[in-house]
Amino acid sequence: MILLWYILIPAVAAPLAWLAGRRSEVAARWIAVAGTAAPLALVAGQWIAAAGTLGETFAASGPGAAGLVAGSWIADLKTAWIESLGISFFLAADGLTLIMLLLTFALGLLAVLCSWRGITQRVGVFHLMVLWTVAGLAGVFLALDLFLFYFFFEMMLIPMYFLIAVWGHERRIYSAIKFFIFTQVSGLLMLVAIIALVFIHGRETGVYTFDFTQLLGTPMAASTAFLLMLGFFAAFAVKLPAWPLHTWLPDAHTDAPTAGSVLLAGVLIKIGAYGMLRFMVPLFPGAVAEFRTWALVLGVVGVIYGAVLAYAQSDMKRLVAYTSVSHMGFVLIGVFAWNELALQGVILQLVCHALSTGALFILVGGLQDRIHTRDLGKMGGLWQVAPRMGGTAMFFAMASLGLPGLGNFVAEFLILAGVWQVSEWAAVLGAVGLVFATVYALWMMQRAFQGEETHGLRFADLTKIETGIFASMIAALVLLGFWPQPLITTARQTVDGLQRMTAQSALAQPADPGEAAAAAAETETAGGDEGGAP
Amino acid sequence: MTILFYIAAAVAVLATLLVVTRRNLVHALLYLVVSLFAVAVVFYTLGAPFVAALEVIVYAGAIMMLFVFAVMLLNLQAASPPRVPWTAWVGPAVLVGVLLAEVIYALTIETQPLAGAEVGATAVSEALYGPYVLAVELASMLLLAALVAATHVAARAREDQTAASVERGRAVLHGQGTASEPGVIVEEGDA
Amino acid sequence: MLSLLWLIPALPAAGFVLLVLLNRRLGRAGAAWIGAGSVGLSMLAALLVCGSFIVSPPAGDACRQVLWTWMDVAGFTPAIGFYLDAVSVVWVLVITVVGFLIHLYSTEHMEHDEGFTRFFTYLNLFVFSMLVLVLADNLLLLYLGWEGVGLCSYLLIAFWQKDPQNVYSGRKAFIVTRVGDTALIAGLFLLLTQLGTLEIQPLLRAAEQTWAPDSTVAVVAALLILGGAVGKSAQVPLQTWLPDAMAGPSPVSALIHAATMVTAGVYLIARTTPLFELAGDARLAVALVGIVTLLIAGFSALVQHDLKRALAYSTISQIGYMILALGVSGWEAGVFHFGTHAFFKALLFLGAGVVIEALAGEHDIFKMGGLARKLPAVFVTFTVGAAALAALPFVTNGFYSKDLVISTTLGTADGNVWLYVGSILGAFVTTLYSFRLVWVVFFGEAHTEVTRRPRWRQTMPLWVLAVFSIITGFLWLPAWIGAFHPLEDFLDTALPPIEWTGRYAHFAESAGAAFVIILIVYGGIFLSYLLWVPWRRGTHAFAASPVVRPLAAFWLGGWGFDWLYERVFVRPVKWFAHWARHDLVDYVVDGIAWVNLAGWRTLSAGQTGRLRSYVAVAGFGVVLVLAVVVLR
Amino acid sequence: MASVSLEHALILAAILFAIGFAGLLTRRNLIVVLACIEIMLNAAGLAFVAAGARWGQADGQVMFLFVLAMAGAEVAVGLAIAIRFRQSLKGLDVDDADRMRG
Repeated sequence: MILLWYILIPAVAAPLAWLAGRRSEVAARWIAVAGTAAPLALVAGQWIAAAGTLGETFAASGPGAAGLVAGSWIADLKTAWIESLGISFFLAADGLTLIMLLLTFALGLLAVLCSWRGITQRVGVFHLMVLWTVAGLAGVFLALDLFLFYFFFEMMLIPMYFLIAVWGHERRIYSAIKFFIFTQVSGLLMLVAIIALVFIHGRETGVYTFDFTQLLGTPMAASTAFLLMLGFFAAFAVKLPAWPLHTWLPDAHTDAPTAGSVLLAGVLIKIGAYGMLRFMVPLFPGAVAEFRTWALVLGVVGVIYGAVLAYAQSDMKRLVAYTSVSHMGFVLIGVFAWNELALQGVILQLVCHALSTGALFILVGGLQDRIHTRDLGKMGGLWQVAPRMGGTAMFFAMASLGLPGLGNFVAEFLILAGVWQVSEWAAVLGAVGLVFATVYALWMMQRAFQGEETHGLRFADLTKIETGIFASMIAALVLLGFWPQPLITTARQTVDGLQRMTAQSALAQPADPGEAAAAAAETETAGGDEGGAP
Repeated sequence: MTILFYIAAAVAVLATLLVVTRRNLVHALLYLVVSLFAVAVVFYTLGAPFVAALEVIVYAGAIMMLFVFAVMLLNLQAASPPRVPWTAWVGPAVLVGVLLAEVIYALTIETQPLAGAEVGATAVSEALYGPYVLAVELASMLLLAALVAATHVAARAREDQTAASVERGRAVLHGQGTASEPGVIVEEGDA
Repeated sequence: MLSLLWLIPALPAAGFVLLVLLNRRLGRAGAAWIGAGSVGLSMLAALLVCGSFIVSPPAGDACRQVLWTWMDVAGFTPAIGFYLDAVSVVWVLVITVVGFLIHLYSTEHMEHDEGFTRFFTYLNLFVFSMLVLVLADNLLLLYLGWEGVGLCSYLLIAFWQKDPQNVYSGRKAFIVTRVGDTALIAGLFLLLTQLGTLEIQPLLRAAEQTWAPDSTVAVVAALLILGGAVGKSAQVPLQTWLPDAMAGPSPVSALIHAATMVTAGVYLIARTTPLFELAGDARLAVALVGIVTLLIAGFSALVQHDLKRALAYSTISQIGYMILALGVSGWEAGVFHFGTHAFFKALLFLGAGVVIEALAGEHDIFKMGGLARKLPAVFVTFTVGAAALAALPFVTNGFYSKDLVISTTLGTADGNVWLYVGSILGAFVTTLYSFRLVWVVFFGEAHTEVTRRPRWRQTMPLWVLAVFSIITGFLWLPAWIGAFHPLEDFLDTALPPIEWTGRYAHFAESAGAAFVIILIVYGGIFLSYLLWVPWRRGTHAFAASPVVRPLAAFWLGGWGFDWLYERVFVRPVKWFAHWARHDLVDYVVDGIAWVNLAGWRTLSAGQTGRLRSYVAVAGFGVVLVLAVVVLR
Repeated sequence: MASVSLEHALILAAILFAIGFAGLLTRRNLIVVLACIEIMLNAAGLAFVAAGARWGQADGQVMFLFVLAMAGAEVAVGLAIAIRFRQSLKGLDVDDADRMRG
């Protein structure tokens, strides 16, 4: 039942914020804070409560639909919705969903906080849109019924469009429309694939249903499976964004308000990766195995292309947007590597990327509010003007180039280690992408914060709210860098489940590093000894 | 009889050519009347005396008169149309030539003699009020609609003219004439 | 006492955190106390722990301390744990001792700099990362330290960030080392996939058991590790960043770019000796890299005008010696040379710092001169350092370590005559450029006035380092002098001892080889005296002659590597980035939109509004239809 | 009567139609345009009558009657428009009325 609350609270808070906004802006902001903080607390509570069960390995045995017994979810809610079409209102949560919900509400809260002073006109409607997006996102992560998933997938598109189109910057209309067309068209491709899948399943088993757990393992010809997979891949590749379909992201980010950018970079992008993990690969493992080489190529090109282009940008926000393209390239190759190392890396990357890129966007937004420009050419030497902001920017630049000791490095290391087992060249090129990441991160730091202060800019350093936001994100990233285990244990159950679902197909790994490690472990216990703990 | 057909045909073609090429409007209309008479003779040679008569009465008599009235009403003498270079004819002539060639080529595949029997007014009226009675009613409704439309459009034209001239008159009185009429009273006549 | 091991890296980390949090509220004194204090305490802890390790070595001559499991994914369970054995004891002692002295020196050297607190923050972070690097018990944690020191070197090179040139040098350093790190991380992936774990000791044992000697996977893994070492230790081909790294303050150059960070590569190769023992070709590659680097850097140092750049090239050259020693499996010789080099190179850089500060930031050595009387303390200590660098026989530690390295190039199984000749030539050139600095900087007539006198906090470290530069040599006397080599026995517990099994092993160990080096060194000193004191004008004329000038310029620019990399790597990327800055794919997307617009524009042009054209088009349609009907 | 073949009549109708059509394309005066339309309608009527004569049936002539009626209606409305045209566009040039331009 609690799952429903996750969607309802922001959904209800949205109109309230709008109504309150008409009278006093502060009321609207506080309602928005409540609308995101309450579910955040709920999720955190559920996560801690579920910590026990998440620990032990996955109980269910056997692949395919059988593997996914009802008991394996932490919580699920299934009621009939449109009986005639076999559509059910099926929400379910497991380790991965909890992490993504935590991320959604946390970033929703941050988005509201960081626009406390930035957004002044039409505050009520703004918060309506933000909360509506958060509700849509929560729905996407919880939905297990393909139709319901598609419903939320499209629902959260509209508020994001308005967020960009109304409160955006210079070319907001162009960017908003471009964003909308890209996502809408690819979404429709996915819808076609879903419906085709349902009919194939219906013809095979006589049961017409959109329920994911039953659609799993539908027998179909390899070529149709490949086509359906491409349909899903199109939608998620645009959302991800994968290399050729990424051009909407820089525009959408450059012209979105700070809150919009945080939500967009923080969570909207993650739907692409989440969709691939949850739906695309388990539904069509054979097709994914066939498509793997191409996806690896796209991912690696995305990594390097995104990094080089980030270096070429003169608009700071556009630069950060291209870094997301580069980081999501890692996620793409991680998903298609499909072994436990890579998948844990992908899930960790989703969280860390949201934090580091979200922080960079808040920073750039704050900078824009102060000096009313995003053009790196007009900045320079801002470290003398705002040392705290400079230090924070340095930290998050280091996070985005994957400095060890921060969460991003652990994620990227796991991804590349997992990808190495599938194809060496992809891992090496991914590692080369890290070099380009260093180039753009340091280039951004030099042009914005280091060097001589020539433009006579004088502005206040970070405010209380901003310092609080950044401090929490810095703490989270360092914690994930040195102790990512809680996240890994939470996601282990999901990753095991996903591996089991695709155990039969060509995707499964012949030799898991686990076995090799076990062999090495014997030799180790024989030799070295354990030093005393402090 | 066939000689009469070919003479009338030649006259019709020549008259029609002149209709289309005359500069002066009234001459064109009169040549059109000649062409209609020639066609009426052709009808007669084809054994359709009733239709020939009709052609003369309705077509030449009524419709052409409408044309002439219109020309008189619009008082076109004043605005003679600008000289159109003959080269303007080249495009349409080519298109029409090709069209004519195709039709003639299609028709000359094999010739079929006419029945030769004359179809008088009685046969036509029997057919008219036999199977085609519904069509006749429709035709009458069509004419009624045209009547209403024509009067409505023409009437509106009349009102506007008067309203426009009244308007201009008031402007002149208050001295805010438009650029082309700087407040001087313009005598009526064609606007 | 060994359980305090975790305290050694923890103290600088605590210092760093304190400095970051209390940044504004701390005055200069507070920052100095916390900054230098934390490293000082870490030194004490290190002395205690290492002392007890040396006095009563634990079981298995190593102790491992696990703080917590870093991550546990699919059987891959790296831990945040520290591993102390003979090799890491040497490194820890050097880092903490030299580090503390340099911190003390910086409290005065950086006194007038407004970024005082920020300097100590970065310095503490550096010491923490370096200690984590040398104490890490698994390669992933080592990589964390590895990148951490890379970051700190960037931050500290670009410390005076007002000048874009410094920031460029910092960026260059970080990116070039990052290229090397890519090779290292690829090596990590290979090892993880093949051997299942990254914990160093089990990994090495598993490698010895599962990999056949000279098998391709062993060679590839070793080469990848060499790639990482080459990047971080500024060896050919990735050495271009070190000379530019001199843009940072002198204590930074002393600590990072002389004593500790640049030797990380040497530590990595020393730490993974079993891997290199499995891969003969890789060892050859290491030796080649070493010999080539030491010669190139040596000759470049000979022509430098900038005092610190000359010392930077000399550092590259000396590390070339260490890598050469590792290449001919003289592991302990490399470690010993690292130990001695750290002291005298740090001394030289600190001395240079004082000299530059005294002459109000003058870097060009030919504008210095006659400082012997004005800065006596610096003169004496600098000369001791230069002597150690030149390996002045019997008195300096450099002699003992370099003599050992040169003899291993001949004595061990992998050694060969060419490596020996090359290292002898390198030794000669080293002597030339080290004493060139002494003669030019401290003798001849003074060109610039001395404005600032160093006080005790700068001179005391110089004296201490000078003393160390002398006594540390006696830890490993060569066989023909005496049997006193405690360092060798201590290192034998962790590293395989040097086997003198090469063809000329007997000669290499004998006094004969040492005599050759003594001859070379004295000859070099005397020649450099001649060239740069009596015949200085002649030397300058010779250097300016049309034949020699292009060669000198070529050497000055670091043998054209910078020129080459600029054209081969930097420009294409910059060109592509500029060319594709509006995102090529965007052109495709906008192209689709443009096609629609173009279609609309052409079609709407057809709507002329004139009735006659529509009728004409209709007529044309009829003609076409008729044509089809008629002609078919 | 008998020797006039259907084709000759139809060819005549085609010629008249063609001339009318050419005039329609070229002439710019609205009245002449209407006249040309009349010519084309008349030609069509001729074709109907010729066809009717071919089979000796009355249908041809009945169709001519309808063509006639339609022509009359068409002219009436056409001329009314012509008056309106003249009044609002100050001339009868067909090309002036191109406000429907794309």
